[in-house]
Amino acid sequence: MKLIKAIIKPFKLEEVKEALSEIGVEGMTVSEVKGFGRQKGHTEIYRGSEYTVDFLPKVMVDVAVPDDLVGKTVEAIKNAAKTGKIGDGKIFVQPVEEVIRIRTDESGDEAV
Amino acid sequence: MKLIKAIIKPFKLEEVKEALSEIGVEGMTVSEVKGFGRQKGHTEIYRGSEYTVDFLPKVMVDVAVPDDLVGKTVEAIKNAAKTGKIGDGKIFVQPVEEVIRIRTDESGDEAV
Amino acid sequence: MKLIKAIIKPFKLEEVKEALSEIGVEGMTVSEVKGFGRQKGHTEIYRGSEYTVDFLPKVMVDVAVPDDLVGKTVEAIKNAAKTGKIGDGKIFVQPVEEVIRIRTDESGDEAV
Amino acid sequence: MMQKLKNPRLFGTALSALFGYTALSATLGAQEYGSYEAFTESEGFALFAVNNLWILMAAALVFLMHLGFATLETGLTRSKNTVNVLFKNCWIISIGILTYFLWGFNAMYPGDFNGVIALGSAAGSMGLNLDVGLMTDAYADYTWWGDFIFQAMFAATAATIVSGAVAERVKLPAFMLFVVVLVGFAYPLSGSWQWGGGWLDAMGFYDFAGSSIVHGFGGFAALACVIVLGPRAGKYLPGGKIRPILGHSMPLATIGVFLLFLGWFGFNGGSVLSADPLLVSYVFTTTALAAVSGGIAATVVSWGVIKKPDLTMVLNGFLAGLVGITAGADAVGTYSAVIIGLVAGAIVVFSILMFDKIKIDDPVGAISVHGICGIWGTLAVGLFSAQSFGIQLVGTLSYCAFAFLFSLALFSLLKATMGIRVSPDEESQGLDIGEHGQEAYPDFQLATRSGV
Amino acid sequence: MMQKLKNPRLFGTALSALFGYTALSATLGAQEYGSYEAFTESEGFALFAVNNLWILMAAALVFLMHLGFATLETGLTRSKNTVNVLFKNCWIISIGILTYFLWGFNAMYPGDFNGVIALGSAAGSMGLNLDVGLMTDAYADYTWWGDFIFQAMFAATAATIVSGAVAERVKLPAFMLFVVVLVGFAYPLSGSWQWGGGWLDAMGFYDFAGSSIVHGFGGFAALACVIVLGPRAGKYLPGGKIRPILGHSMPLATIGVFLLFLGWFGFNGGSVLSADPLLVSYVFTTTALAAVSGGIAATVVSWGVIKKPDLTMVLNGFLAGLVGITAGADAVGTYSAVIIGLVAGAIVVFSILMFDKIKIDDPVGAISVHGICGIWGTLAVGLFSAQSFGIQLVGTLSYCAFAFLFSLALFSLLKATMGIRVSPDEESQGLDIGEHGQEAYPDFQLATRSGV
Amino acid sequence: MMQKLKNPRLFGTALSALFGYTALSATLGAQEYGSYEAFTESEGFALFAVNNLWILMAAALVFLMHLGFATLETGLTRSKNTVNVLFKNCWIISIGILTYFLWGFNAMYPGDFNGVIALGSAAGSMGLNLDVGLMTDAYADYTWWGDFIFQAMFAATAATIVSGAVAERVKLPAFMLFVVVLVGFAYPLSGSWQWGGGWLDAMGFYDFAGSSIVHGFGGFAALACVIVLGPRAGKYLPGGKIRPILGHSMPLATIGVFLLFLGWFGFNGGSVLSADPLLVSYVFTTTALAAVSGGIAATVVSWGVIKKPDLTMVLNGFLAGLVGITAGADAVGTYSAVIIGLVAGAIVVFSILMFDKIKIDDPVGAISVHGICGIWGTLAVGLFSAQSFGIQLVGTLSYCAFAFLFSLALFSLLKATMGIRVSPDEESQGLDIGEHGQEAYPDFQLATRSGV
Ligand SMILES: Nc1ncnc2c1ncn2[C@@H]1O[C@H](COP(=O)(O)OP(=O)(O)O)[C@@H](O)[C@H]1O
Ligand SMILES: Nc1ncnc2c1ncn2[C@@H]1O[C@H](COP(=O)(O)OP(=O)(O)O)[C@@H](O)[C@H]1O
Ligand SMILES: Nc1ncnc2c1ncn2[C@@H]1O[C@H](COP(=O)(O)OP(=O)(O)O)[C@@H](O)[C@H]1O
Repeated sequence: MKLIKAIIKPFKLEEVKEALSEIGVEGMTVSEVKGFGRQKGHTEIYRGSEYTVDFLPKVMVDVAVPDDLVGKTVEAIKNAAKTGKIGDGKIFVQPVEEVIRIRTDESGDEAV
Repeated sequence: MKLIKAIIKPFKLEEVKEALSEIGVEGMTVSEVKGFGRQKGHTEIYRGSEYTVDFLPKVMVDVAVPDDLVGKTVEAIKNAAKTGKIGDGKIFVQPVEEVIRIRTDESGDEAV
Repeated sequence: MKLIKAIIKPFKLEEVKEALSEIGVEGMTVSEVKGFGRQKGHTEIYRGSEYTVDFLPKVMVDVAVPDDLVGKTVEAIKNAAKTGKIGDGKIFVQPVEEVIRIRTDESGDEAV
Repeated sequence: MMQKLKNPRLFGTALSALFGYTALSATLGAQEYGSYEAFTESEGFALFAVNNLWILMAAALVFLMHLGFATLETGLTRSKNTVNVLFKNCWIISIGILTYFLWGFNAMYPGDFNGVIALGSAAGSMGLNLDVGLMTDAYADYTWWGDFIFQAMFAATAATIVSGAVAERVKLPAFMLFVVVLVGFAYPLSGSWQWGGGWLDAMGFYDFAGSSIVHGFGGFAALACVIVLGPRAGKYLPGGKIRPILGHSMPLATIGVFLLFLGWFGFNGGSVLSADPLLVSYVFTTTALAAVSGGIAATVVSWGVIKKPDLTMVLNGFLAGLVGITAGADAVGTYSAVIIGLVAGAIVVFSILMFDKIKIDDPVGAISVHGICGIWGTLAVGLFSAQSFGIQLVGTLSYCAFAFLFSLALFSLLKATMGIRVSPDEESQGLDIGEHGQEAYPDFQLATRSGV
Repeated sequence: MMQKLKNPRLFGTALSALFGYTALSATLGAQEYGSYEAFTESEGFALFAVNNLWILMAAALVFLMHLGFATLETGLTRSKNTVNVLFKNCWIISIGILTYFLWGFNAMYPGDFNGVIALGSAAGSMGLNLDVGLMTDAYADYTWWGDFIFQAMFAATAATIVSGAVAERVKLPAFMLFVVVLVGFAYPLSGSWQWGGGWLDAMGFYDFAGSSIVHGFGGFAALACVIVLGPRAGKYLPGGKIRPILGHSMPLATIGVFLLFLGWFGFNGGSVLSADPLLVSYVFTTTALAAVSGGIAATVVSWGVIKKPDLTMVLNGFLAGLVGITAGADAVGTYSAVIIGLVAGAIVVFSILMFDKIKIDDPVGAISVHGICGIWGTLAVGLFSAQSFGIQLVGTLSYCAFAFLFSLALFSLLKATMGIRVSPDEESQGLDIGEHGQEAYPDFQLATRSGV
Repeated sequence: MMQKLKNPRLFGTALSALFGYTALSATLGAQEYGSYEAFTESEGFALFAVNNLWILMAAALVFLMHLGFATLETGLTRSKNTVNVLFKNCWIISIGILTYFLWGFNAMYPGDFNGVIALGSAAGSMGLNLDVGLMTDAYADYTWWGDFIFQAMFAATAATIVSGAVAERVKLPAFMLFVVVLVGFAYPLSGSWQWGGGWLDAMGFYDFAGSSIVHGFGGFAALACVIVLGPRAGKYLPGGKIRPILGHSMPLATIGVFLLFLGWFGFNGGSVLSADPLLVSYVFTTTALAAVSGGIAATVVSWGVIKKPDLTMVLNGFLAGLVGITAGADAVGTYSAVIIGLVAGAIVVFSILMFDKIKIDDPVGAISVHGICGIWGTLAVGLFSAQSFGIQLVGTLSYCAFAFLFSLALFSLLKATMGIRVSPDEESQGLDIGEHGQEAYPDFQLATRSGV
């Protein structure tokens, strides 16, 4: 079982969700985050003084998948989220030692 | 040391917090997330056009606990968060290699 | 490759960002979270009835770094985020098995 | 003219004693005009035009109070019920004006009737009754239509008061039906006891602009409904602890109160029923003095009792002062107005705390502001003017009791039949989604407040 | 006096028939005063002062409608375009008043002209024309300046209507230029056809306060602009599906509608052009009745058709009723006012659904509310009064067609030259950042609504 | 009558020269009535009723400005200080009206006094002074109470101006005390120099509705307070960089400015002190023209200088134009009004930038809008009318200097004694929690803006 964390551009979420559905991944948890990276923020003005908005809105998608699905999942996310422009984001794959479905007490691959 | 990530229904947070306190876990970090899963969203209408709210509000609780407390912690969360209805959420257990308390430089089990 | 998750006081974010820049870490993902711990919340009053705000605003910084940078990164965050007062937060170091930059398909250390 | 003037004794209290004059209107009396044109050329036409204009402006100001009520209620409830709160307020003003047009106006000002139960003219009267006399000073200091629109704006107020108290859990269709009956039937019926020249008027009761007739009525209707409905889920914890349910926008609440304060100049000032310079300017003065005194008292008391200067209490304090002065705005002295306001501002804080203690859950404090301070204001006329305290007591209790019992019966009936409360699930998810399938603030992230 | 009274036939319809009198103003006629002082001592001065005061209060109320439009448009669009929406509305009122001062007022009320194209006096007239006669009842029931400020507040309305329909994608400089020409030129030009005593007035067209002249005009200008501009990105999906784009604040939208409702008492009531007690109070009554009937109809229809009581539809319903009654507020019966409102409230729901189906993307429903219900209101005068239906049809179509064609041409020209639409990137990021470099709510976390 | 008319030279400038008439009021003079009833039957009563009604409506409009100030200040500050901002504004209006009742009104319009220091009648006068003469045209064109309520609404304005400038860091009890002394004592004292018939009036100074007496006064009081208080933490970085602190709600700020614009029709229009058709309609016209010209100038200048059309600058531009026209609204030509507005709108942008450069931290721009444009407006009367520039200069400097020095002394004293600034911790956490233990928007997630 792995946890795949993908940081993507917010307007790509819909496509990523659909790409995941297509390969049979039917659950995910999403959070709104702010990203800092090569993609630079923008400079704005308020009442004559400049300020920089350094952190850009991103969406983080957490998906737990059985080990054998990791490659396909990463691939699906990557293709759906790519625009080719700077700031497209990253995918991290992390180990998960146990997964439990709260409702049923199921654990392991059945739980996701 | 493990990091337990529990995705639960928002209104269960209070109970989960109390359940954790009871077993002596006194720290946690909580974020508001949106979940997509078997529990389906709802269809709403705005000025005559339908739209689906796919992502449902969930709360993610991150708790770091020493290895020996993992079972008890998972159990406590599971019992407190369960309603038996679809959408109760998941618990993921992840390895943590190091923990540091910023204030004191303490690390390892003492740090949580 | 490791993922360093630091939970810090919100007003320390700017300093942490600068400290990371100084050691050459140029990317990070930030989310607004609420923390529960030794630092107690505050009691407020609304129309005569008391209530407790248990969860305090914190910021979680996720930084993926190559293994060899972990020590320096943790050190940098710790120094920048410390106030010495209760509630300064924690740093967790987690393993990451793979990192992919969505835009370029690069993976591993080059991807961050 | 069948129609009696609304407040025939308006000029008959403290002020006329001081200035030694009798009613303007009294001198206008019965002369009739051959045509409206003849009237426009008569000597008194310019003055009639001023008086009528003021009644219309006052109607506009009272209309604005409905926006005030809507924003106040919105601000003091949770964001998940915002669409529902706004929707209810749209409904109330709509039904208030329409039923008053179809029935209420004629029922409330029936002229000759048995003094207790007014059945009103046939529904059609408004549209057809185009007697020239109704448009001249033979009728009043304003036209029949000016009278209608001013009174119609008042009518919806009673229901708005209830709206705030039952917010966040009441089932929409039941509430909508309740409003129709309350505004369309109960309010004009009981209103006619005094303003229609009924039994309370005959007894010598005095309620200038409606501390009892409007506010006490609304407040005690609200109390009955809250008793039948029960508190919001999660408000009163086992063990007697109270978990406050926070209003979601203090700016909206404050906008609401300032608009209500403004509108009250029309509510009270318009109740002079003419633009009489002395009376209207005097009523503006007492109204403003009582309002700010209420605010100041609530500031001091909440700071002293709750230990923090609570904005929502100050806002309620303004309203308490305004409700308090409503019964006697033209009849008490300016220093009395200050005292009435100060007492009202103190009362309202303690009343809100008390109702919370006995588990009467009123999100906006409507019962305290309108009900309790409505009684206070009515009695204050007995204390600060020549008016009989005993009669004031009888009058205010009559209105409060009638509103309470009527609402208790009606709301219990609705409970037994169609149901008055949304499901616990819907209540926790919010009525916006449940009743309307809509979100009030879709762009903003909302915090789940279960501790977070 | 060269200047014709705005609504010379104001007293010439149903009401005067019922009451058998002719115009007040008619009797004032031509007598002149030696000096303003002489006038202030004349017998009619008090009445003149009342009339003038009402026109000024009405101007203030119409001014408030601009805040109503601004908050309604803000509430029904996304938070990322809020600064832009507010900025546009600031611009519109500014340009509206200034161009009307420099040119529009004289162009619109030109007295003797060929009846079709009014070129107005030289720009300077307002500042210089201090003829005493213009300040007395030899001019009208109010001063020249009272006339100006009331009409100037009206003028900007047409552009405000367009603003809502093109929101969230229109390029700021192009829109600003469009407003200048529309308000500064096209509106006074076509307005003079009727209110300036031009060809439509000569034909016997009747449009009391502007269902066609203001609202139809604005609504069809909006339609043309939306056609040229296209829908917002993401609104109409391939396959015919509509993805609604949610307005971000229901309280702001509701505040907007209540303020518009309030302001309409000035819009219609002020269009009586005097404080005539009968007419103004009557117009208040019909205006309020139509508004609430519109709200009730929209409630019922949206509940029936969409299956949920949709707050935004109810809000549009109020406005629909108000637009509907605007043409005949002084000329139709009170029951007719109710019917006009009910029909308008039903029409507006179906019209909004219909425009969405044909992919005319109008975020606030301006085309339906002002355009479609403007036509309905104008025709209703033909149905519910002695007015000719045919002439009403000709009149309303003239205004709508002129506004549509003029805007189509002008907006196409702007499209071809400076560009009228922001880039897709800017549209997705929001116009606040793109056009203004500003955020409307920097402290609040915004949800990215791509599904979340 | 002891009481002098507020603006005795009101009719003595440009306009009367053009129209060749002298003051209405002058002709009313000294005749007394036996009773109020006798007065109501006198010939001039209808006109008196109109005039009085307008003063009351104007008072209501000025009241609404307090809501405008409250929402503007709320919108331009951070969400964590919202409850505090709203609370301060509730306090200001309360104390403003109450102290004016107890002392200020009699102190400011003292009739015979030495011209510099007015001590006013005993506190009780308002409640007791029920001389019939005070209710008739022997007093003024309105009743004593009409006079009181209109002036009382003005009084609180000065303190409201300060409120905006010291927002987000001032300690609540100290500010509350400051308000009591400023509104209760310093404002009526200096006000009487001109409006009470004191030394500046005797010298021939002209300030129609208070560019100096109200706005200059408030602006320079604000400047003194900001100097004593210091800037908000984090605003001015080491190295001379300015880090803007963003206002949290542009809709609230815009609502505030529109309400202020509306209220100004009462502020300036009511300062005619009668409903004189010519003057009031003229003042409406110049007021509106200056306001929109200020908005247009600020649009152009901010676009040119800052490179983006900045909404907050446009909003300040409207207010700048309004403050600018306040001194001469009845005395300058319409084109002059446009120029006064344009200049004010340009000045305000540069002034705001300049104050930021010299580290005077004024969250809402109050010093620039009211202080600097107040001076400009007062001087403009010297430029655009027959008024002496030198005397205008003396007058405006007297008010600004007095307000500055008085506030400097008082606020320094408060600093030395009870403390005027919240702790750095409280400032960073927000005054809502610190001073009130309350949250303004508990349901919404707030972004920590330290970069995020
Ligand atoms: N080292 C890192 N650790 C965590 N998140 C990162 C890291 N580097 C980048 N990110 C996240 O990825 C997003 C995109 O990165 P960026 O460098 O801007 O562009 P790109 O993905 O095209 O290289 C950032 O906004 C940030 O959220
Ligand atoms: N594969 C997954 N990876 C990450 N989060 C998941 C996954 N599947 C479900 N979740 C989270 O768990 C929540 C509940 O899942 P759901 O399938 O709706 O019901 P249940 O937990 O009862 O099976 C989802 O809303 C989502 O936040
Ligand atoms: N066991 C834990 N697991 C996850 N997060 C924790 C844990 N303990 C503390 N935290 C986080 O760290 C923050 C600071 O912890 P706290 O105990 O208040 O102070 P300190 O860090 O000084 O010990 C908390 O607000 C919470 O967000």
